[in-house]
Amino acid sequence: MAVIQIVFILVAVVTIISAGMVVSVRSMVHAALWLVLALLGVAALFALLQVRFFPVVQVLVYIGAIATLIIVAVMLTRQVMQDVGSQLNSNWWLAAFVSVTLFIGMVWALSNWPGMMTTTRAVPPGGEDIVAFGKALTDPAGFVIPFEVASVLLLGALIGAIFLATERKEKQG
Amino acid sequence: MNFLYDPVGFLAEWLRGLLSTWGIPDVWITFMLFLVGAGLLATGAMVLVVFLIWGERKVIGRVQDRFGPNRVGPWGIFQTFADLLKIFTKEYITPTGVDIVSYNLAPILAVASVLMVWAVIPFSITFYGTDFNAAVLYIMAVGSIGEVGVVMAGWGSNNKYAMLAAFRAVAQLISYEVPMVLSLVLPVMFAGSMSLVGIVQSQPVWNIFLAPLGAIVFLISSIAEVGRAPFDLTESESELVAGFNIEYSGLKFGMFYVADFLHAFTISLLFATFFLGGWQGPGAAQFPFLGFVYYVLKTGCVYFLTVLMRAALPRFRIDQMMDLNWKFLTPLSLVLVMLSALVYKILPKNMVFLQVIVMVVLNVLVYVVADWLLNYYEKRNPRPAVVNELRPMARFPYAVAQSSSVSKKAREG
Amino acid sequence: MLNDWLYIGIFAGISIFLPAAAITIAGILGPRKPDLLKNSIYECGIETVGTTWVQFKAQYYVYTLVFLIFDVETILLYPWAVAYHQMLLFGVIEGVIFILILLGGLLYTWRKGALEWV
Amino acid sequence: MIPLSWYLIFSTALFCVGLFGVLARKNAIGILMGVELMLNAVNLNLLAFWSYLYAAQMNGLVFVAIVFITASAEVAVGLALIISVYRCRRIVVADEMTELRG
Amino acid sequence: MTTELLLWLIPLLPLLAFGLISLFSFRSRGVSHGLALGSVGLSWLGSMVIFFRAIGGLTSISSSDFRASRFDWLPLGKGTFQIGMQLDQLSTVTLFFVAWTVLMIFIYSVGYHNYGSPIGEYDLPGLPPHGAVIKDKKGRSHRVPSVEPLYSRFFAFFALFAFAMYLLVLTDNLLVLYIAWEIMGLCSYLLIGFWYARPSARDAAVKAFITTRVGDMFMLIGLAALYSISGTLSYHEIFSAQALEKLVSSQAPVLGLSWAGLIGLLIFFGTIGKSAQFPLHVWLPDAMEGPTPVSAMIHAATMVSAGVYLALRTFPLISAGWAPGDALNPTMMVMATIGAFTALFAALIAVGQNDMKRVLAYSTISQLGFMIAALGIGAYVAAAFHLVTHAFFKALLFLGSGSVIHGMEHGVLHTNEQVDPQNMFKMGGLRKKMPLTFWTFLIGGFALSGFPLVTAGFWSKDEILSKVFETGHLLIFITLALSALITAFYTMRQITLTFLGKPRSKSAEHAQESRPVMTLPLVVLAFFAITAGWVGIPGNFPAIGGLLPNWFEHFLAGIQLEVEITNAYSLAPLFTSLVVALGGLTLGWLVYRRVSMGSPDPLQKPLGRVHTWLVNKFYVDELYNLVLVRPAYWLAETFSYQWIDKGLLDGILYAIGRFGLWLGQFFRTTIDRLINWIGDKVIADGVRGTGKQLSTAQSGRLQQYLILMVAISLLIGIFFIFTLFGSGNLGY
Repeated sequence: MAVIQIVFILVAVVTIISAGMVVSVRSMVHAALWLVLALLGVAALFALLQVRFFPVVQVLVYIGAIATLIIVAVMLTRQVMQDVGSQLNSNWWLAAFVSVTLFIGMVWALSNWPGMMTTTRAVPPGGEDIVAFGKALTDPAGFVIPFEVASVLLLGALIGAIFLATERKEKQG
Repeated sequence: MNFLYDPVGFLAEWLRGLLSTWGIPDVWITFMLFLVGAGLLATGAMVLVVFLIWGERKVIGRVQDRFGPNRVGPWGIFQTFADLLKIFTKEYITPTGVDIVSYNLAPILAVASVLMVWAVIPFSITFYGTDFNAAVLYIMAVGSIGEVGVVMAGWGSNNKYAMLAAFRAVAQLISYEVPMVLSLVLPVMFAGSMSLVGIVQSQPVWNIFLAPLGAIVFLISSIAEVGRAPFDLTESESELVAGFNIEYSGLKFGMFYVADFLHAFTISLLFATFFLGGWQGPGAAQFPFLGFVYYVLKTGCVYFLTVLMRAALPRFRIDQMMDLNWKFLTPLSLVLVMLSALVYKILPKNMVFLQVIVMVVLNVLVYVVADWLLNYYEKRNPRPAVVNELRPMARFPYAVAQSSSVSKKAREG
Repeated sequence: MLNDWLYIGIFAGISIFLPAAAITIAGILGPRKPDLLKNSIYECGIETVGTTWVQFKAQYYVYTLVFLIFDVETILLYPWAVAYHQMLLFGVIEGVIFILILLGGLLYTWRKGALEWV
Repeated sequence: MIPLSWYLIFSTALFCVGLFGVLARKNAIGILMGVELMLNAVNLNLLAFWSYLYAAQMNGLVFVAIVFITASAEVAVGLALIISVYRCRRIVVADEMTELRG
Repeated sequence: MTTELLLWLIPLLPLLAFGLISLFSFRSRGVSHGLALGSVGLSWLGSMVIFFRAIGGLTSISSSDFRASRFDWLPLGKGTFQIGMQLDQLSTVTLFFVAWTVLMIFIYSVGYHNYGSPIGEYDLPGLPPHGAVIKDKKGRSHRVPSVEPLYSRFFAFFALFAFAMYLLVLTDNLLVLYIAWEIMGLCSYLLIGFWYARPSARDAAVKAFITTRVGDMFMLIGLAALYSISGTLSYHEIFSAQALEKLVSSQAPVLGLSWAGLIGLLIFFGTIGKSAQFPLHVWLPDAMEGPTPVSAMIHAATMVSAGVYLALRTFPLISAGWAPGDALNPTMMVMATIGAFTALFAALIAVGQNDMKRVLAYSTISQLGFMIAALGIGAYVAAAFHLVTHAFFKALLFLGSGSVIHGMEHGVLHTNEQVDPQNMFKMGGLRKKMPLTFWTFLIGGFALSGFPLVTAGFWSKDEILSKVFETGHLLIFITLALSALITAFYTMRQITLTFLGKPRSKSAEHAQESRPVMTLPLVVLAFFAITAGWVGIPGNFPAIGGLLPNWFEHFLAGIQLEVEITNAYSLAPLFTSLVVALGGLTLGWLVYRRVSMGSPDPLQKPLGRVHTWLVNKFYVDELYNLVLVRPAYWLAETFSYQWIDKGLLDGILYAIGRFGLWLGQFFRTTIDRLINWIGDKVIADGVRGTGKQLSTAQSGRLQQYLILMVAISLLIGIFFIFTLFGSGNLGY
């Protein structure tokens, strides 16, 4: 068993465990911190896929921005956070059942797929070609539309979220 | 290959050869080399901090018309070692009710997030950790890990002031990360690569000549990232309690301190890399050590500049700081990126001189327009005038001051 | 093939290890005499009053939000910048439009007064 | 070398954990965290497929990037919703957000 | 430009103006009316070009071929449905007066809405402007009329209306005509309710809309029947001989009519609705709630004439199988009767009205009745002729009355007096105050009452009368003659009350002449009110006959079979029309010349009860209210809501509920005890538990829904895997 496989298994186990903590731990702040760890694990798995750009982006965006955002939101709503008592709702058992069934079913469905055991990488050793990626993004034959639509999506998200998050001044005045 | 020309490469080759003669498989040799190199580099960085602290104290002392440390050793150079010993032997006071894991992890993360940047910095043509082709974003990402450290520190130490300070710090960090990222688009654009090695190699003409405004934006925002004066709101020791690290003591506190100085030096390194051509200089390609010297010199200048800033500039208010970021730096850098991209594209490729002229002119124009806009905005909605406290005793008797409405208003204001 | 990741991993490990080691050593070196008063929260020098919870401004959320948007933007903006030399003017203009739209978002936020620290 | 199956199975597991979080977590922000986990699993899946099979095209990368962007937009708006609900109703517990009660 | 292109452009320009105004320029009044006027002016230009080309080119040719341009519109079962524009004799003449009146009214409404005057302090959108206070140089402050708040909107609607009217005139098939027809209905609704803040205006708008709907419904049925029978709606295909033959020969299921007759009748109902013939005339007087240009445009010149236009259009269908001279077929009979009756009926009501515009409204109804009656007895050309002339002089009259009202309003604003500026009994002596208006109004009034020889109204009305006389429908002839007499009477009454004598209110004393932008259209229309008649002087008219060629008849003769002109011009109708016109005028003057301030209507005493009937419009509204509206309310409120909804349905539901309760009771008391007695509590608990579980399924909790969603999709997925791919391999 090669070293890299051991590394993978370690990272995967850590990630899964921290993900489990995210969904089960009592204090929301802890959950957020566990989430950070899980995201780091996923970034490491990205890295094991021989890509250079996306692990970094994962850390930058998810840990730097999204996790921070979540922590801030947790802090904002911390007043009413019942940190005592179960953090799972009444029918968590049903959820657990559904999740486990889904897992089993998907693994079973995947296990019948011949391409499952591929070990040869198609990605070049130097990692993904970011230049080609950027060119594809602005290539009219490529992904110009997603590129622009993404910005529009971000704009929409920004406007919507700002609109929601800021107090309505005109109500008072 | 001569030792004097390229000590690092020489040593690396020698070690590799030695190990291979011992019959160790190649992968492990690489591993060990990496281990040794990384260890040396990191340790060097940590040790460097000691001298940084000393230097800074000296400089600031001179600025403030003092001697600074001058007793222990020549020019008081061992002063910091003494402080180090003291801080090493101090007791940890762990307050009750802290979140042990976060509380103890925070200082480590604070240092690590700075230290990890060094992994990708090219110190000379051969002397660099690794040529990582997403290095720019890597630096950003590592910085964002530091934010998590800050949050952990603030939340872990069960203290509302620490919490508030931590959130101020986070707000400051993330806010200034935006113009930083945007201004870093410019070097990446000119270099056509995200690896620092590529960026350095791509600037026989320094980027600061192609994007002076971008350089300034980067400098300001990175100083704010470090959170030292004039942006040291998180621990403004003369006003607030000392910020998110208030509950820390001993070396745990020291680690934040170390992280601060190391970060300050690191941004100087990065500035030199991105905008001052890194190790580029006459003869640097042939004599890598020379390149290293150039690089250290450039970095030193930038660091000296930041120290001077710290000594010279008063502290911002937080709203001023946020306005500076969101209402000036961010739109400015956005516009700058757009215009530079367009203009640089239509410029002829091979006429470097023309490129430099045009880009400088463009930057100056952008700055002038931005400045005009700022004044316009200032005129449009002027800041509320501060009613400054007039001293009743100095002006007229106390009773009058009591009765006079002026001084009442003044006291309220 | 994974050399750079390997190096970065090692470096990360070391840069975690060094401060940790330092802190541990200092813990071993230093005395340890905990006591109730010493371990009480310092706060701002006076007794702790009330819970640790304090109301946070929604302003933090807004800043983080705008930051998030501009941070995610880098995912697309940096590849664009990397491919800058290889692309035609059309591509550059695409990127410029991209940035313009985000600038519009920023201006909206500004006009909405969400950027005011009050 | 690592076979593709490990990635697939791992991302399935991560997905299911996130799903559990979404379905069972009481706190609305917790639900969002679950969603983030699921999206990460999806991303890992996409990137794994891309890296093993389709590294020639850029589709995988673009897809992953778009998923990143979508995730961030989703979390931004979602948290904004939660905060505004909190501001009006002082609740963050999803079970208490029962305006849809039939 | 080719005629075909013009045909398309003429309607489209106003539509363009509508879009531009309502989308972009609604903020700026100047740009808005600039757009509207510009577009309508261009359409007017185009119409004139077409018109002169047509009278150059079309007079010679027969009705079979038109200038037309068509294209396939929507593919249908049998072939594709063509829409297009066409130009034939009828649309040419209609286009002529439509273009003129529309342009004039557009210009007029600029002045009517006081463009350029200040904005009133108390003006609200949806209310007529209350006037604004201005200071002149000497610092004295006057109240002057203020600009309409919804100025731009008004012109937008008007432009849309102009579009619809042009489209209706120029299109070549009944479907597009119907579309334009409905757009007009909409515009009429919008413009009647233009001052929507007045309850009366709102009611009037709704009334007009619904009333015309009744007619339109029948019309739509008729079109559907026509399409299902003949398979087309294009004029040139329907009115071809064989199609008409087919329609005539086939027998309709109802009351022994042929399909042609039935369809004609149904479409004629549309006419009844649109041009306010007897059963459905009630909306038109109330429509006077709108601004006066609207009344002039829609309810005098164009829209109501659209009904007659439709009748003229479908005249070949209506009169299919009918040759001049022989007995009328049922449809034409109906038309003739209704027309004649409406003419008399409305004329009578008009006598009793004091509101200036209402009088004109009823006179409109009665004039339209003239046309319908003429059409009913087959006098096609006479009807068309009267349509044209009537459009001119009625527009003139309305605009004149608008100008009068405007002047009165000015007076009302000047002397803050509480008078209704439309009440004729408060006017008087305006001749000196507003001479131009007076003279033009006089011309219009004489035209309406058919003042001999000079005015257009005389020629057209005289032609109608003579035709009716020649075809020998005496009853109709007498009715029309009588109504003509009354028409002259109330016209003179109106003129006398308004302009002659002494002012009967301070406002009338301070009334002043309107601005040139309003009086100019009056002059132009007055010109046409006189000259429009001279194109249709019968060739065999004594003395002056044949001085001018009877151009109009020649022109239209191409299209339609016509009562051939008998050489011996019978003097009886001529004599009658002379008598009724002059007699009515003099009578009116005599009766009303010395009405003093505050004195009641002189007719009140002699007529007595009848007069109250006239004032109350023969209680038709009340009748409808009693017969239709109340039952409708009753049906909605009492029957549907109270009985069906609350009584029946809720009753059933309550019954079910009670049954359920009773059942629960029963279970709890009897069965449950029994079960307990049996000692089996498991089932009961199980049932209760399941019930609880099921009841929580609708808790509005997001996550439960999610769980259900995921679980169900999971089940479906498993099901598909096992069924489609067979158990085991997934068909990879």
